[in-house]
Amino acid sequence: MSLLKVENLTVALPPGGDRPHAIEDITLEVDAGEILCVVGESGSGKSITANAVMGLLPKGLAVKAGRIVFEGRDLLALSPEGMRRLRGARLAMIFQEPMTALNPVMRVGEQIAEAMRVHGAGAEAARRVPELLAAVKLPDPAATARAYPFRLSGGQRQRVMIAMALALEPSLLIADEPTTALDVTTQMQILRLIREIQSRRGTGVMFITHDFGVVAEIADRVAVMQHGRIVEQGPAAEILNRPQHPYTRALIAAVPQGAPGSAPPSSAPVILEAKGVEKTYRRTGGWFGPKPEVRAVHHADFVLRKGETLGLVGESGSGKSTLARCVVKLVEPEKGEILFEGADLRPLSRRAWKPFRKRIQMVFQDPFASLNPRRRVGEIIAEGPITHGAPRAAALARARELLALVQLDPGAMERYPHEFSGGQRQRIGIARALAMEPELLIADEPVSALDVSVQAQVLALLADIRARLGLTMLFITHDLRVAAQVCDRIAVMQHGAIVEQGPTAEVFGAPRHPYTRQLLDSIPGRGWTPPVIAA
Amino acid sequence: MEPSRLPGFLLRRGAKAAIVILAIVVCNFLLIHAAPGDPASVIAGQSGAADERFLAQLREQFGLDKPLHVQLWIYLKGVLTLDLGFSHRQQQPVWGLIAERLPATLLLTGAAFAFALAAGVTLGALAARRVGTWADSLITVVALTFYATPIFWVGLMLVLFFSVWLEWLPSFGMATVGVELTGVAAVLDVAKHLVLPAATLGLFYLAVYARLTRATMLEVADQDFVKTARAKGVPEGQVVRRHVLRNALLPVITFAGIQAGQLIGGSILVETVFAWPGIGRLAFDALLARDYAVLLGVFFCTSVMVVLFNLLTDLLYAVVDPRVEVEG
Amino acid sequence: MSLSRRGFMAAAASAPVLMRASEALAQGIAPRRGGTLQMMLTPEPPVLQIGVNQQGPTLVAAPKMFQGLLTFSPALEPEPVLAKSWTISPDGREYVFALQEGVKWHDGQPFTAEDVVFSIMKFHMELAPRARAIFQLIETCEARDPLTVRMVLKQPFQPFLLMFDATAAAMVPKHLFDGRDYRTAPAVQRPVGTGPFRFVEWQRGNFIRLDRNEEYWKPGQPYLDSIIYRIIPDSQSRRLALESGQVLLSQTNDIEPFDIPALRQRPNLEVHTAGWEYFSPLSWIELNHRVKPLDDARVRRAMSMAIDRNFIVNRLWFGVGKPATNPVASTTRFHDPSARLPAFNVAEANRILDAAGYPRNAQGVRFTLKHMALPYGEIWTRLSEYLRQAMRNIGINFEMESTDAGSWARRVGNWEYETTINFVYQFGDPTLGVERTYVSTNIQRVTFTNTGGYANPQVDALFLRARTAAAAAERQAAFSEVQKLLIEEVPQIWLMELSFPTIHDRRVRNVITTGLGVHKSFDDVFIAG
Amino acid sequence: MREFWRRFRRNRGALAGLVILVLIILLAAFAPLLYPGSPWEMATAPFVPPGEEGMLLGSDSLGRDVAAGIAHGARISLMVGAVSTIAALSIGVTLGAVAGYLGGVVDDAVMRFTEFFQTIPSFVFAVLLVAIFTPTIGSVVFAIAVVSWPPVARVVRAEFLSLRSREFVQAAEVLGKSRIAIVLTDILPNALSPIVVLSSLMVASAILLESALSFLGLGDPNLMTWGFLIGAGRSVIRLAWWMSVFPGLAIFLTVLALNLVGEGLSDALNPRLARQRGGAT
Repeated sequence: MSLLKVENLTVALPPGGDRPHAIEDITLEVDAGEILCVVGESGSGKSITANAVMGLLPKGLAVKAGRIVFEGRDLLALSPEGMRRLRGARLAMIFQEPMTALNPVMRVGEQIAEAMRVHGAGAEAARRVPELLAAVKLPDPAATARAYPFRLSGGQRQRVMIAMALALEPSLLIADEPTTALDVTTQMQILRLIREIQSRRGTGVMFITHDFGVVAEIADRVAVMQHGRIVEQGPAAEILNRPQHPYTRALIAAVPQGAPGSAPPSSAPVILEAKGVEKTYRRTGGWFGPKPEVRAVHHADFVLRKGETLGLVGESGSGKSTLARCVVKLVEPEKGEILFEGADLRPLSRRAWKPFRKRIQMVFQDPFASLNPRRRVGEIIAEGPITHGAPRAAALARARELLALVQLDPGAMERYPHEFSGGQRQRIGIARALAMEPELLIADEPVSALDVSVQAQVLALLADIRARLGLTMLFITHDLRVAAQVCDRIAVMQHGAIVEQGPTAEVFGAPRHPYTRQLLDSIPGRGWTPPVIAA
Repeated sequence: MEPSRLPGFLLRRGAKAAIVILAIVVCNFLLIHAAPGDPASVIAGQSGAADERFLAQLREQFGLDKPLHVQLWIYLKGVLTLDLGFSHRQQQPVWGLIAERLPATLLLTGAAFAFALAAGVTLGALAARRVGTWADSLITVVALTFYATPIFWVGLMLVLFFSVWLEWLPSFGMATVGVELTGVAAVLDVAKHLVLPAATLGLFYLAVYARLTRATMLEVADQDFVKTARAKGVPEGQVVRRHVLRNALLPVITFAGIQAGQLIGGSILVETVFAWPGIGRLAFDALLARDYAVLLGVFFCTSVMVVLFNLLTDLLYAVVDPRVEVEG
Repeated sequence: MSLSRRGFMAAAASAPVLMRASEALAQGIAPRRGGTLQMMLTPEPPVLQIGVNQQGPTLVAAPKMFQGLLTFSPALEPEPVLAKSWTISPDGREYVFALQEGVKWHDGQPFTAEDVVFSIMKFHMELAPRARAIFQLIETCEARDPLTVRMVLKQPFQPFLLMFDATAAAMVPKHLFDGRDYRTAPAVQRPVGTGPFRFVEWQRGNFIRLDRNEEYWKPGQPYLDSIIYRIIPDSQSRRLALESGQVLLSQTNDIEPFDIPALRQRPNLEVHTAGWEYFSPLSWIELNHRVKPLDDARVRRAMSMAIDRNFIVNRLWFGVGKPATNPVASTTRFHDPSARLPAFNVAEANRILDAAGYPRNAQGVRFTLKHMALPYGEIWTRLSEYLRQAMRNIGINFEMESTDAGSWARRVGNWEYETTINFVYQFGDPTLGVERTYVSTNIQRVTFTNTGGYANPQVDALFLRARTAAAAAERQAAFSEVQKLLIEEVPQIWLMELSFPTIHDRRVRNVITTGLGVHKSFDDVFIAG
Repeated sequence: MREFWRRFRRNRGALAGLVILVLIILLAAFAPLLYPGSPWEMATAPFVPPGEEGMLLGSDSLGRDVAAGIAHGARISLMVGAVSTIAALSIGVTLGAVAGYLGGVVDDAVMRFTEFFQTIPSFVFAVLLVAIFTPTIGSVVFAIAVVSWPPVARVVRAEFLSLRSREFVQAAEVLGKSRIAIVLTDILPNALSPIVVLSSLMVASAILLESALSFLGLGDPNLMTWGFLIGAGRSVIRLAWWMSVFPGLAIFLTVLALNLVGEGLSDALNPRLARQRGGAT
């Protein structure tokens, strides 16, 4: 008899939503000792399902029909008090954002003990905390227990959440995208930790994610969701290698893999060279207090040839973004040279920079923050050329052409950014950069904030533009799969320094630096090469 | 904040506070002396008859004939030794005058502040817990009403209602004089007199704190760690008390700290309506009689109180919120 | 009301000394000893030492502790206090005062003629400008023996005796002031006098407490155990205190005029307007003659005729006080009833202004004058608001300026005003209180002088004649003539003879018995059973 | 704009506030028609209770019509509120923008200056300023502006600080736009919504401050304001309660309306509300 059986579960959306039901006719099972991965893009209703099982649906959403049978009892029939007694004891949940998941003004140990105390563990609760923290492989459990959450890193906090969830040995653990916000290496450690605990205690796990790599890494069985429905369900191997439903097939096809196009000959002229660039952040301590320093970028010399795409790869805090911003003077490095076609850009004044502004442009990460919400799309694109003296009419006409280039309908000229999806906004960002007809384009994590399917389209657009205009590109990303697909050469960065750089095939095939190896190992589902899907 | 950092913090904040207070005193001194009229002409005018010699005599005696910067230097030297100069109108050292009437204002503002904070937070929390129900809208309307009503008008209406028509409470003064009360009876008598003025001053700030608490409670209730607490099976009551309220109080504390200083301004109005013998009223009378020394003395005290309140708030905040690294 | 034997005996014993007890006896009620008289004082005086401060509240409270040589009946006849008797030489230059025996200061020191000489020639000469102006006439002042003081004037000065009431020249202890700075002497904060009540305690902003002086030189007096002055800034609170009996007596500007009609109906209260004969305050619109067209007598006359003085007395002061008809108040000596201001007549006023060549413009305004309201309470603000409307009726636009007490005094003193309101005491004799406003010799840059800048040689001459004449009849002739002339010239627009109501519980007796009303020692005041 | 109006209308309180505000503005505008002549005219006998002798809201201690006083007073109170708010905004926004955008030493200096101002109790400072520069409408507006600009500076500085690091501002930098162009076209338009909300609350507190000053007798003597009416009525509250009650109500309604409109504006302009509607995740 399975641990959890969800039958025809339907949850209604408040009127005025884009569809009548958040989730419709959901039927799935989770057995003890098994990991069920529920995968789907944002808006597919996977989180709603998880929250429905835990009885934590937000006020506006109500269960319309279906049953949730857990250990033989229908949870929907339970009184709120009955459900509360189960939560944390028999079934537990961990969430996506570790940074805000813990109460900032309460010590970590206290929050874990609370989970036990509310279920009647009394004095014994405090005693078991260090033991639990050790079980999730946290260094120095006693110190961690006394610490406040803001002292811990994202990964450490997620471990605390796991310890808290598994304190009372629940039979079912629901994990709502627990590793999405973490770095690749930390993500791998957490996935292995969940896998190990699950197999040791035979806990059933319902794992929510949007990343097929993660599915390949840990899933026993998979359920694929789209627009609130389960479109396909079955053993992981079946779904990953022989996807039946067209939506699943499209998703798998969108997973970035394969090698980039032909790299330009190494004899092409050098466009951009960084030599000895250094940037240090000094935190404003008190008048007399200590002034801690963070050396964001130090040994990071690299060369970029015309027509080539160099990938700057590394985890958050590695300095890849700071280095890129040094090139366009959004960040002022203290030392070093940034040569663009021989001219050193670093010491130039704001006015001296103006001619170079036309020749170097940048695309940003967050589609919702990179466009000025108060201006029309047409003006956003035409603004650059107009600043550099282009007549308004010509600039606007050029903007209309660019919209077509980035596959958006010209009618978008008059509309405001908030009327577009994430993917469309990113295209507008690209059009804005191209309006200046730059020779060098800097893309700072252009697709990280997009869903997998949309990500694939934008990457295809970039590849097409690069080929057509012969653009040179500096591509910043933390996702090695994307880097592998897009970049001719890769530079791996750690703690502000480039530890290894070379042609993509060499760096992926025969990594020399231990950190590069660890990075490659941490790619979830590395063993699985997605099947080539006929278009 | 680790106790080891406390002395360093206090030293830095103390130095900063001293500079701010000194700046205020100098600025006030120059401002008041920029104003037309001086105490000599007031006293000459009010003493029924005066002549040239009498005026010159007064000016010389008050030291007003010396150049401005000399007067300022004398005054500053005085302030450092807490001698705030001599009130020519009351023929008394200023410090004595202020010290006599400061307790009354502290009692009034303290009672009003405590009442406003306690009732405000409770009502705010209640409204947040039952958001959308009639209780919530009632509390919101009441809070908005007192937030939008001039303090002195509230005072007048309370006097009209409780003192004139119902005759429950005295409408003026701090204690019934002439009747020698001791011990508890005296305290009760002052308490009876304190009710209306403290309520008048407090109601405005009650509205402010209630609205703020309700807003922060609703905001915190959306946060992830509240969902985590519920996922742990923590009963609703405990979720609100241990998780939501504690985090929601942080901005209220900061705001209360800053607002505390402004209570003095409000006390001028309340002390006028209720004939409460405090420094608010003293400042206003001194202003009309151009008694600079007293005016500067009151400003000195109020700015010291504001700086102290800010210091207290920062300390309290650092204790309540471990994330805050309190710098100088 | 049982007549306790002891109470009766005490009254009889004090018979030989001239006192008001007889009056109480006449009403068949023997004075009762004991009780605390709660009163009010508004605004709180800065200091209680007469001389150091001459303001209204001080002049009310201080006479309870300090005494003068004489006091004055409602008809302004001198009566003995610390001076038992006095003689004036035929040429009117030599005055000899015989002092009461056995009078002690509150600190036990004996009161002697030396104290009198010190008080007059040193203390008040230094501190009180008004006293100084008169005491400068004293050629010699000496203590012949501990109980006799002889003074010789440079020239005869008929109103000289009027300067010896407690409010004008209170006797102060020489041993506590001589050789010190009078203003910062400790005695200023803890007054020591010869009066019936001793200073006990003063809680600023709250109350002042005076207790009976056990060694008071009038045996058996004062009847009251103690006096408490309560400081209540809010006028409505003061009214409530009086109605509820928490306070038994209100005086000067404790109670606003609009509260008086209701208080008149209260059975337990009595309302008196008498007791201001000595001061006889007169209020007027102060005009700055240096400002065009105020130098034109016709304009001043028209302005005066446009004001309904009855409206002011009845609507603003609720009948407390009388319309002014003459620069010399009716209660001051040498007032000539036949000299009267022309009656209220707006049409006539407009006709005069038209004739004087001041046409109305499109908005009906002939000219604009700045008007500075008197910052002494709401009733004066209301008065200025009424005057603005009255002037509007004859085409004069009053532009209001509001100031605080300090600026008002400075600006009037420095002639930086166009019109404002003023009220000044007359101290019983036109030479003392009226002359200083109109003689060109007294144009000074200080308040309460001829700040208006009015100069008329005839007026100067008449006032001089009245000042130096020895015989009263001769002074009356000069004063009558000057009054008629001033009414013709209207240098200031006189509005009202003020009198401040004294309201007290019926049981309180002997409150208003002299020309100084509540500014007396209260040694014969008692609270009937 | 249609979207803004739809969101504003959903907040019932804001709608009620707007209606009251419009009524009061109309009252102020048509005062000379409703009550011709000056409110200072002595229409009838003093202390006439409301409803009698044609006095809708009674007469005051000089027989002046209280209703006329309120109507003419509305004009002055609203004008003082508006002008002082505009003055405070211009000081506050400029300083806030400079501090927020330039940061560094300038930011510190401006913030020290603002902090210094907030240490002095604002009402006491206003009383001092008006008394020093003699109570005229000019000095009252100046005093109110001087004490109410610091909060604006703080809000604008915080807004500029957060917007300056936003990606679309960095994109503008990369495009080579001048500093002024970036501030005017990119940052200021997005910083407007909190400023608009704050300004409606500031007009409300300015009116309260003006009435408090007039109550203490520091109002302009030539102008009939609500604060003046309450001040005049204070001492005769037992005889004529209506002299204080009705002007007090007028102030209360105006300030309440401004607060409700302020809340409506903040809901309509504030994207946070959109997020709260919460689509399905």
